[in-house]
Amino acid sequence: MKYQQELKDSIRKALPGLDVVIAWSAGYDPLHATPHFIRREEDIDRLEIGPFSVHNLATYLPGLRGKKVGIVVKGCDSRSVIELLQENLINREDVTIFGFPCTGVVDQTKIRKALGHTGKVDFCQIASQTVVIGAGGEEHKLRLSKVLADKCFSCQYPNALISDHFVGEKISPSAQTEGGDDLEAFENMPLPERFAFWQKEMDRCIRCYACRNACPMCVCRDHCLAESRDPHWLSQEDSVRDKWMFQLIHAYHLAGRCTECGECQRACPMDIPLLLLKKKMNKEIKELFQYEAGVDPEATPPLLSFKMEEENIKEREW
Amino acid sequence: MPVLKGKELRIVGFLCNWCSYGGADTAGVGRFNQPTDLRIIRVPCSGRIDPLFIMKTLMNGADGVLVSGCHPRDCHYAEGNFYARRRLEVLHRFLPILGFEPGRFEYTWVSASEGQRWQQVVTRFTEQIHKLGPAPKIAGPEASATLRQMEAVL
Amino acid sequence: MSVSLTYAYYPGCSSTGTSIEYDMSSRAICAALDITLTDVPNWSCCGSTPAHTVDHTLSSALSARNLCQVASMGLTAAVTPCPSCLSNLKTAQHRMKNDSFREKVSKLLDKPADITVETKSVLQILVEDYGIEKIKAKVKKPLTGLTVAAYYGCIMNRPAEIMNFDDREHPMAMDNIMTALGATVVPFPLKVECCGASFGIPRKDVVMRLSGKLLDTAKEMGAMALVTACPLCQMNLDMRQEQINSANGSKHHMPIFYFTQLMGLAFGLTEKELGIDKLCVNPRTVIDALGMEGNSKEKSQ
Amino acid sequence: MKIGVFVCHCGSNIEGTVDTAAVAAAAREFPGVAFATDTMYTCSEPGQEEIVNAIKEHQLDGVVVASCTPRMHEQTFRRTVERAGLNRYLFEMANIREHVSWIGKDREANTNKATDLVRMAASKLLHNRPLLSKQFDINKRVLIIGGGVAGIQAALDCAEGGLEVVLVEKTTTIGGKMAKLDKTFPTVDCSCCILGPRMVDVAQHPNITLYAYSEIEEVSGYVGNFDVKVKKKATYVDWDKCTGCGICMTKCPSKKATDYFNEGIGKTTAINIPFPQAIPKKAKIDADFCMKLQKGKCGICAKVCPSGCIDFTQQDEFVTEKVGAIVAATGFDLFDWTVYGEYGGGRYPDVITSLQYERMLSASGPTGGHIKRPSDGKEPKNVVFIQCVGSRDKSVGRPYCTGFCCMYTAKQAILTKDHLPESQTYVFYMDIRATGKNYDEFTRRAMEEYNAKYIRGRVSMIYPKGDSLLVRGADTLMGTQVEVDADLVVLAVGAEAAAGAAGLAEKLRISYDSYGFYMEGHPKLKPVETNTAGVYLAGSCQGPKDIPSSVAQGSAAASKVLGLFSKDKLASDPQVSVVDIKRCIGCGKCMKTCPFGAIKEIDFRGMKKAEVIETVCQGCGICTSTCPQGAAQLQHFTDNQILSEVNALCQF
Repeated sequence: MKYQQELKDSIRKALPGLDVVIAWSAGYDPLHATPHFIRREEDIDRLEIGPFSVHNLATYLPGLRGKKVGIVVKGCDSRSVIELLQENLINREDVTIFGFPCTGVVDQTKIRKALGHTGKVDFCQIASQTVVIGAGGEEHKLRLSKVLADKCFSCQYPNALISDHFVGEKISPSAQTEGGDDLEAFENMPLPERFAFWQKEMDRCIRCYACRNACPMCVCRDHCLAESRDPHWLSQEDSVRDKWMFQLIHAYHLAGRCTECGECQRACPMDIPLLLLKKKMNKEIKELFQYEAGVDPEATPPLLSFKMEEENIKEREW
Repeated sequence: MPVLKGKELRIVGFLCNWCSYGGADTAGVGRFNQPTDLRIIRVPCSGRIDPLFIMKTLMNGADGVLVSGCHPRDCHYAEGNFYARRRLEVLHRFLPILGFEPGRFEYTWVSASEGQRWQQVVTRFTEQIHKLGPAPKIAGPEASATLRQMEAVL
Repeated sequence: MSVSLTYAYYPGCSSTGTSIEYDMSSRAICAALDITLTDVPNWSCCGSTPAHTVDHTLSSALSARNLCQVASMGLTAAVTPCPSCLSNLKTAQHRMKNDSFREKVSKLLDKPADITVETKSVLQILVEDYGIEKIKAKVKKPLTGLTVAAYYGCIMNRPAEIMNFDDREHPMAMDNIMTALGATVVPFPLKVECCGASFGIPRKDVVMRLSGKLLDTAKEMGAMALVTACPLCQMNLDMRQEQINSANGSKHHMPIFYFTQLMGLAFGLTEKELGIDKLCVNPRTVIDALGMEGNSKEKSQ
Repeated sequence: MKIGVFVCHCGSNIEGTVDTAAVAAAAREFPGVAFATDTMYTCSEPGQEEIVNAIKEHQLDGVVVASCTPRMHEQTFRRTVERAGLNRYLFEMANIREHVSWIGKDREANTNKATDLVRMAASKLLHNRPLLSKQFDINKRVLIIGGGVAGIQAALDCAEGGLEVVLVEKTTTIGGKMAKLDKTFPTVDCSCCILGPRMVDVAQHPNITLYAYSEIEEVSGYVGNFDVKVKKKATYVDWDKCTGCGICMTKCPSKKATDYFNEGIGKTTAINIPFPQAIPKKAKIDADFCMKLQKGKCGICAKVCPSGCIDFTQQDEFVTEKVGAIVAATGFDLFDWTVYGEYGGGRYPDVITSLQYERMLSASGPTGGHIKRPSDGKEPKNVVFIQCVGSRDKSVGRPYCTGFCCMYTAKQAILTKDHLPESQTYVFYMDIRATGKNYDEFTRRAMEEYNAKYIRGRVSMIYPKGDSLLVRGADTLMGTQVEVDADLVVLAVGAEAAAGAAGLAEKLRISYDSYGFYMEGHPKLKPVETNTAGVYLAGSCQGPKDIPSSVAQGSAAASKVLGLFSKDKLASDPQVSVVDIKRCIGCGKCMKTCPFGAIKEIDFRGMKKAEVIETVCQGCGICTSTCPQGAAQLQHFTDNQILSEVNALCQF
């Protein structure tokens, strides 16, 4: 990543005033990055940004409330930060935001599917539009566009929307504005098939709550309805009904808040297409209220406000 | 009590206490005949109705859910139905993604004086649900066992 | 920019006989205003009085058949000069909003009843679709000096929820047209009263009394002539005027025009085109007083 | 929990279409139910005793009554269980009358449905918790909206009872419709002579603050503690200085102003005092007609005013009053009769309304008490009255009976004969509704002693004929058509809700029916209460009323207010929201949505948390459905209580 050094310098300058800076560093193999907590100057050297910087680090912010935190954000991550600011879940003066122009991150599931079971990964090189992966003594060449995350194709916010330090040149958003082809295809399915689809998908859920834990907007943490008896929305049973209901709770609690970072789906070890539900919710909210979450820290979320006369709601016609 | 087979479907209503529950009472006092499928849950205000209650009701196998509150501007709590309108509209548009027909859930406004309107709303909604037939059911263990477990912890 | 108006034209039975001059003059003025009237092919009776007093379904089926014919022309609006026909067509449409009634009607027809066609009277399209201002612009020979009373009859605007045209008690459509033509319109309090209608056959005395009162009042208000929009009203007032005179001892000599005839005169059409000669009470003195006859003859030659 | 279930027969009201014994038998199988029975009249004394005894005998700690709507008897039964030592909230009701037995006759389906409703109630009850009220201070002042006879009565009764009263009147004088009447039925005594002294009492009472020419801008707060913002509209006259001398009126050159008080019969001056007995007797400038305000020229009134009170720059002013109770007494307005094309739709000057006729009959009216036709000023000989104009007529959207028109029409027929002994009156009526004390005798007198000709039938048409009007109608008793030559036609125009009634209802958060009349708490048992605590009704705002009924309601509302204020503190409803501080993450969404500002942010060990102010919370539950963690829970309607109802009903 060409702005990496610039970013390191920028963090180095700011670090004395901060308790921690959250960024990424190399993970357990060349295909994975891992969140990196920079507390001392020497930690800075290990920082790495690039197509493997998949994690939305904003998820850590509410938990670090009260501390002086620096955070490195992709454009999409910055929307989560904005949303957290808007909901007063973090304090602006406590957060120092480092932005950079993001050219897209990979989708590990796509790589896994393309490569099959490879064993240990030895190296990975990304040159222009090609990814070369060495694993099990073989070299695999993949087109970058085949393994990029879906959300990146229609990315409208590649540069951080909010930042204190921005490194590099801002790039322009993707020409493709609609990223919901999977949603559109799904909505063309007959209703009974959709119902069957979700039953099948939810049956695979192992109730690990990785989706929730990865979600930057799931701020209830220890007080999630999923594990509460008062209120007692869900039993602890391994039933499709309860698992599906949990996803509905998650989707509804994100209505008007979800920035579609896709962490829920990325984190899901069972590859359940959870983002579909959120995309649908966002689509309706956008149509009804011309509202998009995580763009304006001063905005009021649509479900926490109202108009006496709603232009787009024709409920009296029923 | 089980649903009367071949006769009724399971329809649940969430009604605000001040307008629509009163409207349903007015319909009763006026002896306005209605289909018997609907079971009413009384809540203070349509603003109290968390859309998740409706999802939960559908997940639990209800064939239809009807919500009714005070007409906009007439809310006993001034603003409850304004919030409700947004939330319920979002839900109404969201449900089809799950595979539920949009008509399984409706929301409307009935005031305490509108006994006749209530009769029409109930009749119309019940007909609509009967036209759709029983809702798809989620495969899985029977409720009774689960519910007993849930009740046992209380 | 004006879009030319096109309608399916349903003349109704009277227009082939007693009110042929209404038909002639309606067609003539519409032609003069560039309004295209296309005759409904193979039209039949609308289901008027004899039918609807006996059986509503049969009566509506007759109207529905004609509406089907209109639909098959590919037109969306039908127009008729006769308020009685219009009333039947509209009543049938109103009844057919009820699904079970419509099914009953459809069974009697070759194809399912149409419920999309809009029905209007000639008077209605002139004021609502064409517009008074544009009519005014077409006037070549203003009817200056003519004092008329506009008489609408009882069913042109009523029942209001079915006819949906003008004010049910105090319509002004014809008044406004006459004013636009340059005539003086007297306030006529009986403009929506009954003329006695088809009681002319079983109870002539009723028509003598009711139509007599209309003539008396029109005269009292200072009208030189009455202007009507209904074949039956016109017939009672015009053809039976002498009977009324002898029954009531009155001496009326009041021409009873169709409003379309007066429009035609003002547009400079010939008396022949407008069937002026078909009127029973001779309008000669009234028309001559306008001093326009010579001109219009000249023009037609 | 040990629950007792009592299934009420309500005589045959429920038992007629519900097998109550079967419902009770089924209930015995429900979780937690220890006792179930059917009973004849649960609300009767023996019925209540049965509950008390069963609680003691079976050590019940929760009760379900399946009977009528909770809106009817919830309070009754809560007191019953309290008598037996239970907390009043360990009680639930299943509405098997209004929602079951009265709306269908299928006994099997009804019994099944009633059983379901009992199951729901029992399931919810398992989650009920004892709730206790808090006491809070109240502001013993009352706001009365509307200075008609009902509002005046309520104001005087409250003031006499020692309360501070704020009376707000929309027009420049109190008196309302009654002040416009010449005489009242059935005594034919002078309206102004009865009302005048009471109006003076209002003006002079030390406990009453009168805001005339003012309107309610905003109402916030709750029973015991309302904040009311009053808009004092600009009169362009400093009322502190105006003595009501009326010199300005004699000199004002703009003499064509609409005379609202006289219902448009005649004109008045741009600056005017509506009538000699006006309270307060202060002048106001009608800006629409004032030459100074319209064109900047004139100002004569300012020159002649001996106390120098004219102020052309005056603006609307706002004052805030703190009160503990509100009485709405906003009265009625007349139906706009011009929709009746058959009566000329307003085209004939000699067709007038009954209220215009009152002004004509009044000695202080614009004609000095002489009956004159508006068209030519001549005395009429034949006067025709038409009743039910905008009453009992579905076609104009007014299917209800106004109730007092029959009586005032009889009165006007009598007065017509008194004023013009040579006259003949005709009354077209549908039915005569004379149900008050001495009322029927009165209409009889109109017919028998004053020779008013009553014709039972509607008028189909009025049209001018020569100098007079021809009124044509049906005489349904004779089966004929009748035509009457009338010199003057008086329409008994019906009452409708006052203009702006709906807007005020929204501010007061009370309900109104489809005609705009305010809804009483219960049609029989709570005639002057509303469903909003601390807001009461008096007079025609609740439905058309004659003077005695309006006065009675004024007094009734006053007694309700005095009763409310007889305690120094009020008990708050414990059905309020409570925040579980452990679950709260301090996101503040509840505070954003609370319509009452009843949730405040607190600091708890350095963390932000939400806290409900119990006495401000009104119990709507918006916060509960807003809070994602389920930390805010509306007591008695908690998530678990509603979920248990859902689970009881929908078992997959």
